[in-house]
Amino acid sequence: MGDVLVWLIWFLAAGGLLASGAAVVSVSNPFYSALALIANLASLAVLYLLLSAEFLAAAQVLVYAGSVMVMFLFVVAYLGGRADAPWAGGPPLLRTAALVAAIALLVEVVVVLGLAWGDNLSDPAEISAAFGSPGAIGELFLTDHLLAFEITSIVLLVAAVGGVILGTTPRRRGENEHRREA
Amino acid sequence: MSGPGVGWYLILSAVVFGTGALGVMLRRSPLIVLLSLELMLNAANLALIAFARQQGDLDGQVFALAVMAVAAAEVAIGLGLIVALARRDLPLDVDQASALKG
Amino acid sequence: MIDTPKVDWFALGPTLALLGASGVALLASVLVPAWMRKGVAAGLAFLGFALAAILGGAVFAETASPETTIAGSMVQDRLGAFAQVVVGAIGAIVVLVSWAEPRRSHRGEYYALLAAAGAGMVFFVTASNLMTLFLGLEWFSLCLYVLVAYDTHRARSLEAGLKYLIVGGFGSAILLFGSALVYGATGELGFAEIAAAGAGSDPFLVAGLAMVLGGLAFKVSAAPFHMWTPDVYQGSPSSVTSFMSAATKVAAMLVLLRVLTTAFPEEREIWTVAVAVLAAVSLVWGNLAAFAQRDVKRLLAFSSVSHAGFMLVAVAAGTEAGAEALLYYLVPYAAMSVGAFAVVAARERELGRDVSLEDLAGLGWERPLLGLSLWVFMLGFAGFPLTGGMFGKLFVFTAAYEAGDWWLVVLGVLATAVSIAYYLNVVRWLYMRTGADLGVALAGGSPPRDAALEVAVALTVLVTVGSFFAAQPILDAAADAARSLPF
Amino acid sequence: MNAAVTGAWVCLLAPLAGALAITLAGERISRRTAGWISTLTTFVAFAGALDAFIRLWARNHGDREVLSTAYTWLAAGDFEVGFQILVDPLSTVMMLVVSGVGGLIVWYSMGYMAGDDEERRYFAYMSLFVFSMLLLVEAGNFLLLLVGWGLVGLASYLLIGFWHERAEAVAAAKKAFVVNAFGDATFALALVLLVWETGTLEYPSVFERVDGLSSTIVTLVALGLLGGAVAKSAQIPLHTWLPDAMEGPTPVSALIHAATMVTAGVYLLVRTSPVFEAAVEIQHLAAILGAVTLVAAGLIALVQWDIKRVIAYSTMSQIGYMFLAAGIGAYGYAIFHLMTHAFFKALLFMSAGVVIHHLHGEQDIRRMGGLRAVLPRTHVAFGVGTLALVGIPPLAGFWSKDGIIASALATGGVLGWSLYLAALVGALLTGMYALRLYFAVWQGPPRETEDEAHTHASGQSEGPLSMLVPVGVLTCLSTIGGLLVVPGLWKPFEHWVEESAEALVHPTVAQDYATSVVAVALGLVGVWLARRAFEHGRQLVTDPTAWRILERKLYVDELYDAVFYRPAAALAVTLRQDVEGPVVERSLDEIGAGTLHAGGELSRAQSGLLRTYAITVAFAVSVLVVVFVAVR
Repeated sequence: MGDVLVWLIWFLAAGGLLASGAAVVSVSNPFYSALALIANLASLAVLYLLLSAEFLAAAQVLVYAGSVMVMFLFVVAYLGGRADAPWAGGPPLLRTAALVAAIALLVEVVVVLGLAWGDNLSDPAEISAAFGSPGAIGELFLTDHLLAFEITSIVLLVAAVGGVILGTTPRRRGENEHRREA
Repeated sequence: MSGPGVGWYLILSAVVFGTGALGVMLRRSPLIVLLSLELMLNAANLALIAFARQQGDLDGQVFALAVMAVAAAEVAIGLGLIVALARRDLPLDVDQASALKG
Repeated sequence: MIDTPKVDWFALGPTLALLGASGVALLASVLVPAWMRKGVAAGLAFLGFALAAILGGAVFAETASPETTIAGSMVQDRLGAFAQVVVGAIGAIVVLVSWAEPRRSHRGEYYALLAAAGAGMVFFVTASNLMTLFLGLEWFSLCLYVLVAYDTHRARSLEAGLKYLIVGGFGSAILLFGSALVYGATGELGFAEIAAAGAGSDPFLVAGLAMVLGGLAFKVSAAPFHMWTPDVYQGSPSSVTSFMSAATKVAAMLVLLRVLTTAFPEEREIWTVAVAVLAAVSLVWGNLAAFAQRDVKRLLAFSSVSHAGFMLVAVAAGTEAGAEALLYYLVPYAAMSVGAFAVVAARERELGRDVSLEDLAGLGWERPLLGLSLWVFMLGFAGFPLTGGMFGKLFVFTAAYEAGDWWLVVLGVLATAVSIAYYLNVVRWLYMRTGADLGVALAGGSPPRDAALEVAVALTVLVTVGSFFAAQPILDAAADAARSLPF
Repeated sequence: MNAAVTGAWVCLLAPLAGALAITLAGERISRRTAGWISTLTTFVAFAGALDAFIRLWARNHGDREVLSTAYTWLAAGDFEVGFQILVDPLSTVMMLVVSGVGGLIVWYSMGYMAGDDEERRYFAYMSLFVFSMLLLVEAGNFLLLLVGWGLVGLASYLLIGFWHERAEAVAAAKKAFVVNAFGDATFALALVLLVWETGTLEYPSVFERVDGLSSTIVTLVALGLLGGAVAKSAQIPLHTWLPDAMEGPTPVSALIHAATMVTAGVYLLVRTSPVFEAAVEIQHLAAILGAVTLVAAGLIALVQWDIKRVIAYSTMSQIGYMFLAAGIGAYGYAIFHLMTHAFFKALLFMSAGVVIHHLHGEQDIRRMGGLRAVLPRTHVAFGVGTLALVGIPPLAGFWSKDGIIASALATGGVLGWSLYLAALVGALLTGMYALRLYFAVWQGPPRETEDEAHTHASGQSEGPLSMLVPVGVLTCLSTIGGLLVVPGLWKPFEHWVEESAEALVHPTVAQDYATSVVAVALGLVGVWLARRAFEHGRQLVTDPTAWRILERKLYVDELYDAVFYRPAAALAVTLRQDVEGPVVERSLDEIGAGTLHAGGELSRAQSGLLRTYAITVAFAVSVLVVVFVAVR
């Protein structure tokens, strides 16, 4: 019975994930696209829960969907109408090529999955209740992945500085454009 | 583990990765391209977490958490760049950013 | 009580030096009076890079055999230390090149970011699991995205930044997905553990390997993953280009070598062939496309693609001799690359616009040092003797011949012969005066002599020529470093 | 340091110092100073070479090979590479020729190039070239040989394209470059193979180990070396660049395309003779190529109208003789002819330069004529050069060329006889084309261009002292330079070179003199034919009645004309238009065009559209994944 419920939730989350993913790349307004990504992140969080990654699910919702995407929405709002760009366009060949390349990547991964389906995907490991809890993750961050943890913080810091530098350049339109524009 | 096996999650992950890649290759708005990149990173995260579950090994989850931070960092810089483009009154359209070529 | 791992401060030394320099420079560029911000930040960045190189040298001297530290997330070995010395030296020279670059704003922060990017690279080369690999990669890449777009008043700089960010993000995502697949196949993140897991020809593992290879090939700008290279090299501020073309290539190439040999020794037959094909494509594409270029920075960009090809020939050998050849190759290549872009940067500052081949006319007579240096660099790129470029190619070909890749040797020699034509074309322009020469008007008169840049160029010439005459010590160091890898 | 070597080092480094000084000084020195720096450093090099030669001379026979290592870069096991030069009889001869003739030509350029906007660049290139050439001939190991080889190509490329505002000059430089790049590539591959198989780079140890190699390897190595030599020396089939290279300034042609660079191939054949002796078929191939070239180039020279092109084809033909000699193992004569040829061919080029200078750049011999009265001194010089080229005793060319032909006779067998015949035909052709040129330029009444040039007073227009003195010196050398080898009397030169490369054939004195008689006779027949043709042409135009009377008397002439001159000329035209044009040139041009085209296409692929870049990456990764999964 529990299985059925899990499957049901899985299907709902998967449906949400795929639909919102498709929406992200297909809607024409970046604002809706960003909203779709928030929905996508939320669906992912549900799947994370099913995969016993409670802490990640929480982080996904709080940090990612909650803060990062809000920042994104702010920028889209700030840009206003300027944020709109043509949907795809360009030579039809380009669109076809994009589609083919994306499908090729997808099919390959699926084929690889099919090849591996029998052997190592069948029996997931037994896990303890603490698997994926904040405590367990935190402990790993202080032991095995201490360095990765520190670097993550550095990356964030660098990004903050970089974002500020790029975002705060004084507005000097066209003045002393010192290079030939083609 | 009750419910769907890891393979099902991986199929989802592959589809989302493909969708994101398609977005990067197809869309012209840098904002949406940026969001598509996020999609790709999250697909990889789903794969990492699914594998972590299957292996019973938390490393994958830790990796996924780090990736989240990186994704946020990429967004921050991408947005900064887009704002800078907008301030210079340059078109927010990757197809029009093609002065550099040949 | 959590048992935190012992932190090996010594092994982290080069990274910390640069990180510290970067942090202090960042603070300085906000806190110290405006007029001295640039000086203080540049000085700090220079010191940071120099210190990183020195500490890298110390690590090299102290580390006889490789050992992983900090819970296996990084490795302390001579391979990494070698790269740290090279990257540190490149960075210090690039600081000199950057000094007189006209910049509108954030003059101090530029050096902070440069140092941060350097810190990312010197860490990246010591990464020993997929997570630190990815994080290190993103660390320096994010810094470079910002640096490429740094001249926000130039549309081209922004365009280059946008392209690099998006295509780079795409490449990183592929690398990440590949890492996830490798993790799925083995349940391990550490390179050595992945190899030890013995997953053999698991489909996840090989698919993941392909994606990791693709992601790294992107960073070393091997064809056909190179298409961002010319655009980004042309659009970025020239000092940043010189840094990227040298330091990124060194770091990414070494990590590519490290990952392939330490994590995927069992798949050697597959990746040697794949890398050989990438090398061949890079040689052909890079050299042919370079022919059609008028813009000097683009020409150099395609030349850097073809050099990625030569380096990959060494990697494709999959032997210790190949690794040695690659390490040696990187030294003169890095020097020539930094130097060549520095000379272009100098001309660019004089003219106030992108430098085409015609714009080089007469440079050899007006600025003899720069002209002679560019001449040396072009000859070095072409593998002419009296520059380290020649031994680099010789070692690479020897390693490939030993490994049985004789077709790559033939292709490489042919590519070299062809490449001489466009390199010499640059030299030809340097020393000629044409009627069009008069059209090369200086923007606001000749700028003052740029001593920092000239010192930088002189240093790179010294290394370019020095690596020919003092080939033995470099080769010994390269051999020591190559021994850290399990062949 | 060994005393004999000091001079050699000075010889090598002086021109380098000159080149660096001019380059680094930039615009701080006057053009004239740049010229003097270049000239004097080259003469210092000559002094060094002379010093080395004399000291080597003073040593005992058999002890005249000094290897001097300034610095070792690489030492892994018994594999050592360093900056090392070899001073032995062969290299001292080459040093003397290169620095001596080179110095004269550089000096001559000071007059010739005076007033050119870019004299500094010119002299920097010249010094660089002299340095490279000296490095090539002094190199003590294969690596340095390659260094010199590459640098020589570079410097010649820069010099041919010196007048960069002329599209033909740039095209010619490119062509020279492309053809030479092919040779350089085979040369480099041969070296890699050789180093790989013998594990060493030094000449003596490589030659010792050549015998131990498999015949396939030796053949491949020899073939690669021959490829380099053929391209550098403009032998068939890689000869097409040389005539075009005449777009460069005339002193450049004198230096590079007569005296030094084009003979580098001959030097290589002699220097690496042990390799070729181990691969005899390839050595013979060199001789055959030489023979074919000497005849074909001689024929083509008959129908050229450009004064410098005639001389260029003549150069090809003469180098054909040297290849022939080196190919049958007559090393001493190959080098001897190399030296005498350097004298008289440089002399011809420089006299031609005086003519061109005098006529303000006119190079077409149809617009020349009757210059004897205006340029009397140059006329003498040119005449001496022409006769030396034809091989009239006792001028320089006689002794060296006849030695080669006699060696072919001494070789015997089908090969020897064919080569002998080819060489004799070449002697005939030489007489014809050389004198045709001489008559067209110097004899007869002045042509229209003469009027413009006539504003100069007679004699004065022969150029400044810096041009006249070198021409004079070379005239003397072309006259007496051949006396170093007089068969039956003494052969110091041949013995000197033999210490470096033991000759495989030794013609007897009888063979020598018999050959001399035949060759000189044929040369004279050629001269006579040319003179007849020239006079015949004159009379035909001036007095039809007299011509008709003379026609009968000269019935033999007509016959000769029909039997020799016309078919030869027709064949020459055919060779030039139908064979050389479409087959050789076009295919090379097509390769070049194809390369450029491919470059352009790739450049178009670089559309600037970001999305295409992402698509390319995605496709490439897909392919990688498919391949990896498929072959795992």
